Amino acid sequence: MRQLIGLIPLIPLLSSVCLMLLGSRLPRLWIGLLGVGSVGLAALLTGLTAVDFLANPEPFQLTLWVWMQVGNFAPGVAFYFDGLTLVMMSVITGVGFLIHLFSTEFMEEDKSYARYFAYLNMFVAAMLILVMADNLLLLYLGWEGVGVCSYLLVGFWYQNSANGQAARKAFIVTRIGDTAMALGLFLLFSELGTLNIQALGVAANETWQVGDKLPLIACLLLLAGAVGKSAQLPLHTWLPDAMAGPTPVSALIHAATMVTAGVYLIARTHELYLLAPIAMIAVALVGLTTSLMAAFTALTQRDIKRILAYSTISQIGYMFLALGVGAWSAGVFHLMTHAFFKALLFLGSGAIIHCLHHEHDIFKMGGLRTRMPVTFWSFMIGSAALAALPMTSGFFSKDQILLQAYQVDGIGPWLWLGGLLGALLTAIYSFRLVFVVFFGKANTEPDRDTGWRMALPLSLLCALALFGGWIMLPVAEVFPVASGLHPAHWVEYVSIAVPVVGVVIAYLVFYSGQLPVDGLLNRPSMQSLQRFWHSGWGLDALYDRLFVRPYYALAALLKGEPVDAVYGLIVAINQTLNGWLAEGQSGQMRRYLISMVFGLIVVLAILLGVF
Amino acid sequence: MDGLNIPLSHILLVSSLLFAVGMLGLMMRRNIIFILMSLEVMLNSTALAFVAAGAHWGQPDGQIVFMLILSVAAAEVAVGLGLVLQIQRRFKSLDMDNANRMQG
Amino acid sequence: MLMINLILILLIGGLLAMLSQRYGSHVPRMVALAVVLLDLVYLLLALSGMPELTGLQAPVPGDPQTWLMHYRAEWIPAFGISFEFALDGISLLMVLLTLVLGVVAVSSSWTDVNIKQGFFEANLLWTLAGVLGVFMALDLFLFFLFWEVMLIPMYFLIAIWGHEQRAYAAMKFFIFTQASGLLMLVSVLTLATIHQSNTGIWSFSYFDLLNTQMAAQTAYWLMLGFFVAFVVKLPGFPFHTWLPDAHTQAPTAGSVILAGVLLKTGAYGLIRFAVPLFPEASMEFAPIALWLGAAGVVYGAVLAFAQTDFKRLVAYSSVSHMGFVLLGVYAWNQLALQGAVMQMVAHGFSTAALFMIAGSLQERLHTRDMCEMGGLWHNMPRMGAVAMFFIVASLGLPGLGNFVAEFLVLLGLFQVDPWLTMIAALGLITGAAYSLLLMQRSFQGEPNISRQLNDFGTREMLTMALMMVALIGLGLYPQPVLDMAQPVLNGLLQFSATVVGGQL
Amino acid sequence: MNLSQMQALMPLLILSLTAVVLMIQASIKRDQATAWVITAIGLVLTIWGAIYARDFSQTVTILLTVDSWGLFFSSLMALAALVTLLLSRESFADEGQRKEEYYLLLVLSLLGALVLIQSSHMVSLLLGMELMGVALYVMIAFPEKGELPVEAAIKYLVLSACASVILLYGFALLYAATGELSYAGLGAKAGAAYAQNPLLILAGTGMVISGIGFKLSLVPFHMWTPDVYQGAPTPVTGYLATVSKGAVFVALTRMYLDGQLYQYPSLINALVVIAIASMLIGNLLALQQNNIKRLLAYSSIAHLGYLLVVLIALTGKGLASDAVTYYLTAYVLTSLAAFAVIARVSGEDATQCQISAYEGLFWRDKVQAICLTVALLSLAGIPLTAGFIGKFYVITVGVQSSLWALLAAVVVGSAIAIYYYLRIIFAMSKVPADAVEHQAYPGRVLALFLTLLVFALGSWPEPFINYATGL
Repeated sequence: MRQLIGLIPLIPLLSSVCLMLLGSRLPRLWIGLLGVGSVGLAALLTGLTAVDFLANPEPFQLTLWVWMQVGNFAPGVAFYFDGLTLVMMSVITGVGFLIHLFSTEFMEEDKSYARYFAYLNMFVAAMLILVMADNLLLLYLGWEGVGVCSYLLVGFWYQNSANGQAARKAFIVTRIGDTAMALGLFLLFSELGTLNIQALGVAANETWQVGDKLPLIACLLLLAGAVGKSAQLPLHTWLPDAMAGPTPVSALIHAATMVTAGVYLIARTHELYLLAPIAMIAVALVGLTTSLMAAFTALTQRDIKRILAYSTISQIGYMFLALGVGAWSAGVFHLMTHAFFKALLFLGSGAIIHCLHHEHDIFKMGGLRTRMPVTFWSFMIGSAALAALPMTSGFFSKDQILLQAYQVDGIGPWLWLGGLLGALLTAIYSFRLVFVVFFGKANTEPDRDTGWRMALPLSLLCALALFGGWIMLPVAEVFPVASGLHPAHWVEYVSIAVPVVGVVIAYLVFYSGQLPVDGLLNRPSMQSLQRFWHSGWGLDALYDRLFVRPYYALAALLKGEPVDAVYGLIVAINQTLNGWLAEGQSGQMRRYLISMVFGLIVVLAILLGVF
Repeated sequence: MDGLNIPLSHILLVSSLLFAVGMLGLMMRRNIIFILMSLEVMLNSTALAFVAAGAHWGQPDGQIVFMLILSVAAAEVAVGLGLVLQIQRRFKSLDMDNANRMQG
Repeated sequence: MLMINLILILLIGGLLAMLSQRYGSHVPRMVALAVVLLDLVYLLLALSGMPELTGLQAPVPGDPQTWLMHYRAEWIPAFGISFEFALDGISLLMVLLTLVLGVVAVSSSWTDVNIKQGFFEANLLWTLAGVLGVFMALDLFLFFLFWEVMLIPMYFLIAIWGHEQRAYAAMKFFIFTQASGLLMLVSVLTLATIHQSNTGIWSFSYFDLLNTQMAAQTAYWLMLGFFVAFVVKLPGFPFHTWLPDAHTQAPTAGSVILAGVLLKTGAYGLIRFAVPLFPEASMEFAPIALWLGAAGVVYGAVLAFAQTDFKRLVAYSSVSHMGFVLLGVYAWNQLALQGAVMQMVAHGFSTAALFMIAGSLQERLHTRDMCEMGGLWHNMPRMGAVAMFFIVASLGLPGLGNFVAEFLVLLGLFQVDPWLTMIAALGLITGAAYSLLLMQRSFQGEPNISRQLNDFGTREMLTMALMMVALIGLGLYPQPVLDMAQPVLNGLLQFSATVVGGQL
Repeated sequence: MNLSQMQALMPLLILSLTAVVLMIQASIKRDQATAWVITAIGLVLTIWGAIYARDFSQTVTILLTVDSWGLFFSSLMALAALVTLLLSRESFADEGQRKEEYYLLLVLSLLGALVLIQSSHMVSLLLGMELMGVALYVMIAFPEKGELPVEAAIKYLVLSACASVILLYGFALLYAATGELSYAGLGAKAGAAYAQNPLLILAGTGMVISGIGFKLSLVPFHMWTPDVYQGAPTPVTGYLATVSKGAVFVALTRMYLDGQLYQYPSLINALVVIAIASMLIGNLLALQQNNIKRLLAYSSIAHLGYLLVVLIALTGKGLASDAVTYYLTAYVLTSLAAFAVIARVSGEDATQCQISAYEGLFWRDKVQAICLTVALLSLAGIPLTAGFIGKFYVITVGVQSSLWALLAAVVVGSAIAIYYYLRIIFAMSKVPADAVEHQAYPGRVLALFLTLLVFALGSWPEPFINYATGL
C-alpha cells in the first residue's frame, strides 16, 4: 500500500500529459472523465493510504531514484509521508476532486476544455509533489511547478492581454520570494550539508543553538519564499490580480491549496524556526499585519472575487500568526478548514458569475436568495465559517489560534487584540457580501440555477465547512505539543462574541440600514481612507514606482547597448584615421617626395640619437 | 700635389650641400624637366662623394662607382625623357601637379 | 582514428551536399541529414564497442593514456606540432551535443533556404566539422586551427543566407572572434616558446604544455590572452555585443549552431585550457571573472527584457545564461563545474529550440518584430505549446535541464562568494521577466483571426520532441551527464589543487 | 673566372642569353608569339639553372655570392616572372603587335632582380637595382593608351630615382667611413670606424635604410605604392609586388647580416619605428579602399612591415632566417595567386578594379572566386593557408626576441586587416538579384595551381620548412 503513494502524484501528471498530447482529438466527455477521474483516483488512493496510515501512524519514506549526485549533494526524488503530509494530500485531492467536478460544468462552453484540465491536473500533481517531497529541492520543484501552473491558469484566457499581465505579475512576484528561498536552500546546504528535511532538523539541532544568526537568516529566507507564495505582506499584490483566472482555478489554487504552501513550508521546517525565535516573531507579525490590511481592503472592494481574494490573504495571515506563535497544529487546522469554506465560497461565487453571465460587481447583484437557493445556502454557510460563528469549522480553528496567541508571553495579548480586530472585520465584510448579494432587490436576472455538477460539490463542501471542525488532525507527533494550560475564561468568551458582533453590525449597516453610515463614509477624509484601503493600501502603486517603472526605464536606457558604443568608437577612430591618411594620398608627386624626405630626416634623427 | 689636400670632410660637406640643393629642387619644381635635372644634381653629388672617398682611401673603387653612376644617370634620364614625351602628349603639360589622376 | 573519421565524414559530406545540388534543390538537405546521422550513428556504435565507457575511468589531465581515446600523428615535427586528438567525458558530451544539434539544424533549415541550398548545407556541415575539431583537438596549434577555420563557413552562413543586416553582422562576428583569436595565438606561441626554452624541445601538445614553469606575471598575461578569446566566444560581458547581431541576422540553422554549439566552444576552452594551463593566474583572476559572469547574467537579462525583436531577445537570453557558465567555471568547485557543464548542454537545447521557433515564425510572418505578433496561440496552438515549454525551460523551471544547471552553479558559487550568488540569483527573477514577456508578446494577447498560418508540421514536431525529451531527461535524471563529466572535473580539480594547493 | 664559377652563374647567363636571343629575333622578324615562346623557355631554363647551380655555390668575384638561399629565391622570382608572362599574354591582347620589347624588358628586369638577390657588394646591388628598376619603368608605361600608366611610370621613375640617390649617398658615406664597398668588408671595418667617427656610419646606414625602405614601400616611403599599383598594367603590378620587393628584401637581408647592421641599437630603433608605422598605417590606409589594386598596395605595405619584424629579430642563421625565407615565399606566392585572378577579372579596365566589380563572382566563376578567397585569407593569415604559417613565424620570432611592441602592432594590424579582406570576400559571395549568368574567365589553371601551392604550403609546411632550414 505504502509503495503506492508514488502513484498519487503520477496519475494526475499522466492524465495531464495525455490531455496535452491528444486533448484536441478527444471528445469532451472523455476529457472530463480523464481530468476528473485522475484526481478522483488520486483522492481514492489517498483515502486508502490514510486508512492504512491511521491504523499505525508510522511516518515512512519512499525513494524513487536519486535525482542528481554531485559529491555529497545527492537529493533524491523521494517522498516522505506523515500526518502533515496526509492532511495536505487529503485537502489537495479531496477539495481538488470536487473543484474538478465543478469545473466540468463551469467550463462547458470553453473551446480549450482539454487545455484547462491538462493544466489543472498538472497543478494537482505539482502540489502533491510539493507536500510529499522529503527534501527541500524536490519541494522546490513542486513549488515552482505550482507557480507555473498558476501562471498558465491565471492567463488561461490569453486572448485578453490583461489576463496575461496578471499571470506574469503572479509569477514574477512569487519568483522573487522563490529566489530568496533558493538562497535559503544554498545556505542550509552549505552549512548543514543536506537538504533532506528530516535530516536538516536533526543536523540543525546539533550544529546550532537557539538564537544563532545563521538559522535566523535561513528562516528569514525561507519566510520570504513562503510570503511570496502565500501572498503575505509585502509580496501579496499578485493574488487579487490573479482572480483573472477561471473561478474554479481561484478556488483550487488561490484559496484552497497553492497559497497555503507557504504555511506548509514553515510548518514543515518548524524545527529550524524553533531555533530562531526572532524569525517566529517575524512570521507572527507578518501574518497579523497582513490579515488586518487585507481585511480592511476587503471591506471596500466591490468585485466579488477580489473580496474573496483579500479575505484569503487575511485568513492566511491568521495561519502565519498561528505558526508565529508556535500554534503549529492550529495553523494547519485553520489551513484545512479554510480550504473547505473558502473553496465553497469561491465555487459559490463561481456559480453566481456563471449564471449572471460574468457579472463581478456585487452591487449589480442582489436578491439572489430565492433564485439560486443552493448557492445562497452554500454562501451562507461559507460566510458563517469564514466569520467563525460558533460551531462552524472556522470557529474551532480560529479560536485555537487566538487563544494560543494570547498565551505568548510579552506581546501575546496584543497579538490577540489584533486577531480579534481581524475577526470582527472578517465577520463584517463576509456578511456584507451575503446581504448585498442575496438580499435586497434583484438587479440582474440569473439565466438559470446551478446544475448538479455544480450543486454536488457545493453541498459536499457545505458539509465540510460546517462539520470540518470536528476532524482530529493526525499531526500529534509531527509538532511539539502546545502548552496545555488555558487562559482566563473571559478571553474565550470575547473571542466567541466578537464575530457575532461583526455579523450584527453588517446586518444593521447593509441589510436593515438602521445604522446610517453613509454620512460618515462620505466625509472626504473617510473617502480618501476608503480609496486607500480599496487600493490595497497603495502598495501596488508604490511597487510600480519603486521597482517596475525603474526597471522599464533601465531597460529602455540600456536598449541602445552602451557597451557596443565603445566598439563603435574604436571603429569610428579607425575610419577617421583612414580618412586623414587617404587625404594624404593626393596623387601629387611632390607630396610623396616631401614625405620621403621627412622619413629620411626622421630616420637620421633616430639614428643620430636626437630622440 | 701636396699643395691642395683638402680634407675629406670638406668635400663631403660640399657634396651634401649639392645633395640638399638637388633634393630641394626635386621638392619645389613642378616642371618635370627641372625635376629630372634636380635628380642629376643629386646623382652628381653622390658621385663627388664617391670620388672624394676613393681618393681618401687611395682606391680606384671610387672612380669606378662614379662611372657606374654616370651610366645609371644616363639610363634613368633616357627613360625619363621618353616618358616626358608621353606626358606632353597625354597631359598637354609638363606640370607634374596636374598629373594626379590617382588618389585616395 | 575514429575522431579523425568523424571530422572527415562531415567534410566530405559537405562536398557531396554541395555537388548534389545539381540533382535538385531538395537533394542537398537530405544528403546533409544523412551525413550527420551517419556521423552520429558511427560515433554511437564506436562507443558501444568500448566497455570502459561507463564511468570513463579517471582521466588525469596530464596523461593521455588515461583518456577515453587518444590519437597522435606527426604533422609539423619541426615545431613539434601533431595531429593530436583526445576524448574524455566532457569532450564526448560536447561532441554528442554537436551532432545532435547538427541534426536539429539541418531539420530546422529544411524549407527556409531558397538559394544555393548545396553550398548552404556544405557550410553547415563544415562548421560542425570545425566544432568537432575544437572539441577533440588537444594540440594547441591544431586547436587554434579549428578554432579559426570553423568561423569561415559560419561567416558564409550569415553573410549569404542572413537577414537584412547580414553584412554588418557577419563582419562583426568574424572580426570579434578573429581579433580575440590573435591574442590567443600570441599566447599559444609564447607558451610553446617558453616550453621550448625550458626543455629545449618544441611541442604544442596540451599534455606537454601543462604545468609549464614560467614567471607569474607572464602566466597572467598569457592566461588573459586565452581568457579573452574564450570569453568573446562564450560570450561574456563586456565582449558579447557581436552575438545579438550575429544571432539575429543569421539564418535559423546558423542561429541554432551558433547558440547551441559555437558558444560552447568558449566555455569548453575555459575549462580545458584557460584554467588548467595557468592555475595560479586563474586563481588570481577568478574574482574578476566571477564579477564579469554575474554582470553578464544580469545585464543580458535586462537587455533581453528591452528587446522587441524575437531573435534578439533570445540572443540576449543566451548572454545571460552563458554568464552562469562563466560563474560556474571560475567558482571552480565540483558543484559549480558540473553546473557549468550541465548549462552548456541544457542551454544548447533550449536556445536552439527557441531559435528554431523564431525561424519558423519568421518563415510564416516574415517578421521578427514582436509588436506585429500576438495571439499566435490561437493560430498555431501546437507551436504555442512548444514555445511555452522551452520558455519555462529557459527561465529555469525545476524538472528541466536548465534548472539543474543553474541551481548547481549557484549552489557551488555560494560556497565561494554568497554575496555574488545573490546578485547572480537576480538572473532568475529577471529571467522570468523577459521569458514571460516573450510569451506574452508573441503567443498571447489579442489574436489576429484573419491570419492564415499553418501550425508546426510533423518534421518540426519531431525535432522539437527530440529536444523536449532531452531537456526533461536532463532535468529529472541528469546523472548520466554528470557521471560523464565527473571524473574529468575531479581530475582537473585535483590537478589545479596540486599546483596551486587548494581552491581556486 | 673558371668554369665552376660560370656554372654558378648559370641562371644569370641563361637570362642574359635569352635577352640576346630576343633582340636578335626581333631584328630578324618581329613576331610576338615567338618572342613569348623564347621568353617562356628562357625563364623555365633559368629555374632549371637556379637548381643546377646549387652544386656550385660559391662567391663569384667580390660582387656576387651564389648560395642555395639566393638560388632558391632566384628560382622563385623566375617563377613569378613566368606567371607574369602568362598573365601578360592575354592582358595586352588589344595592344597591337608590338610586344616583343615587353618580353625583353621582363627578362632584363628579372636579370636585375637575380643580380640583386645574389649581390654581396654595393656596386652589384646598385647595378641590379637599377637594371630591375629602369626596365620596370618602361613595363609600367607600356600600354599605349590611357593616362594612368604614364603617370604611374613617371612617378615611380622620379621617386625611385630619388630613393636610389639617397641609397647611393648612404653608400658613399659608408665608403668614406670604412673604405669598403663589400658588405663583408663593411661589417668587418664598421665597428672600428664607428668607434672613431659614428656620424658617417650612422648617417650612411640611415640613408641606406631609407633608400631601401622606399623600394620596399615602408612607411613613410610608401606613398608611391598605390598609384603605381593602380596605374601599372595588372601583370606588371603583380611583378612589382613580388619580384621587385622580394629581391630587394633578400638583398636587404644579406646586407643586414653580412654588414652586421644588427649591432647598431639606434638602427634597430629606427627599424622598429618604421615597422610599426608600416603595419598600422598600411592597414589603416587599406581600410575603406574600393579599388582592389590600391587595396593590395596598402596591404603590401603592412606585409612588408611584418617582414621587417623578422628582420629586426635577425642576427644570423636560425629561426629568424627561416622565417624570412618562409614569409617571403608565402607572400610572393599568395600575391601571385591574387594578381592571377585580378588580372583575369579586372583586366586593364580601370572600372573593373572596383570591389563592386567582384560582386557575385562566386556564382559567376567559382574557381576564380575560390582562388581569390584563399589568397585573401592567406594574406589575412587564416589557418590552412601559407599566410598563417608566415604569421606563425613572425609571432614566434617576435616572442623569442620579446619584441612586444612590434607584436602588439602585428596583432592590431592584422585585426584591422581582416575587415578589408572580408569586404572583398563578402562582395564576391553576394547573391545578385537577377539570375547569374555564368562568365568563365581564362587562366583558371594558373590561378588554381598557385592557390594549391598556397594551400599546400599552409596545410603541409613540413617539407618546405625542412628545405628552408637546409638553405
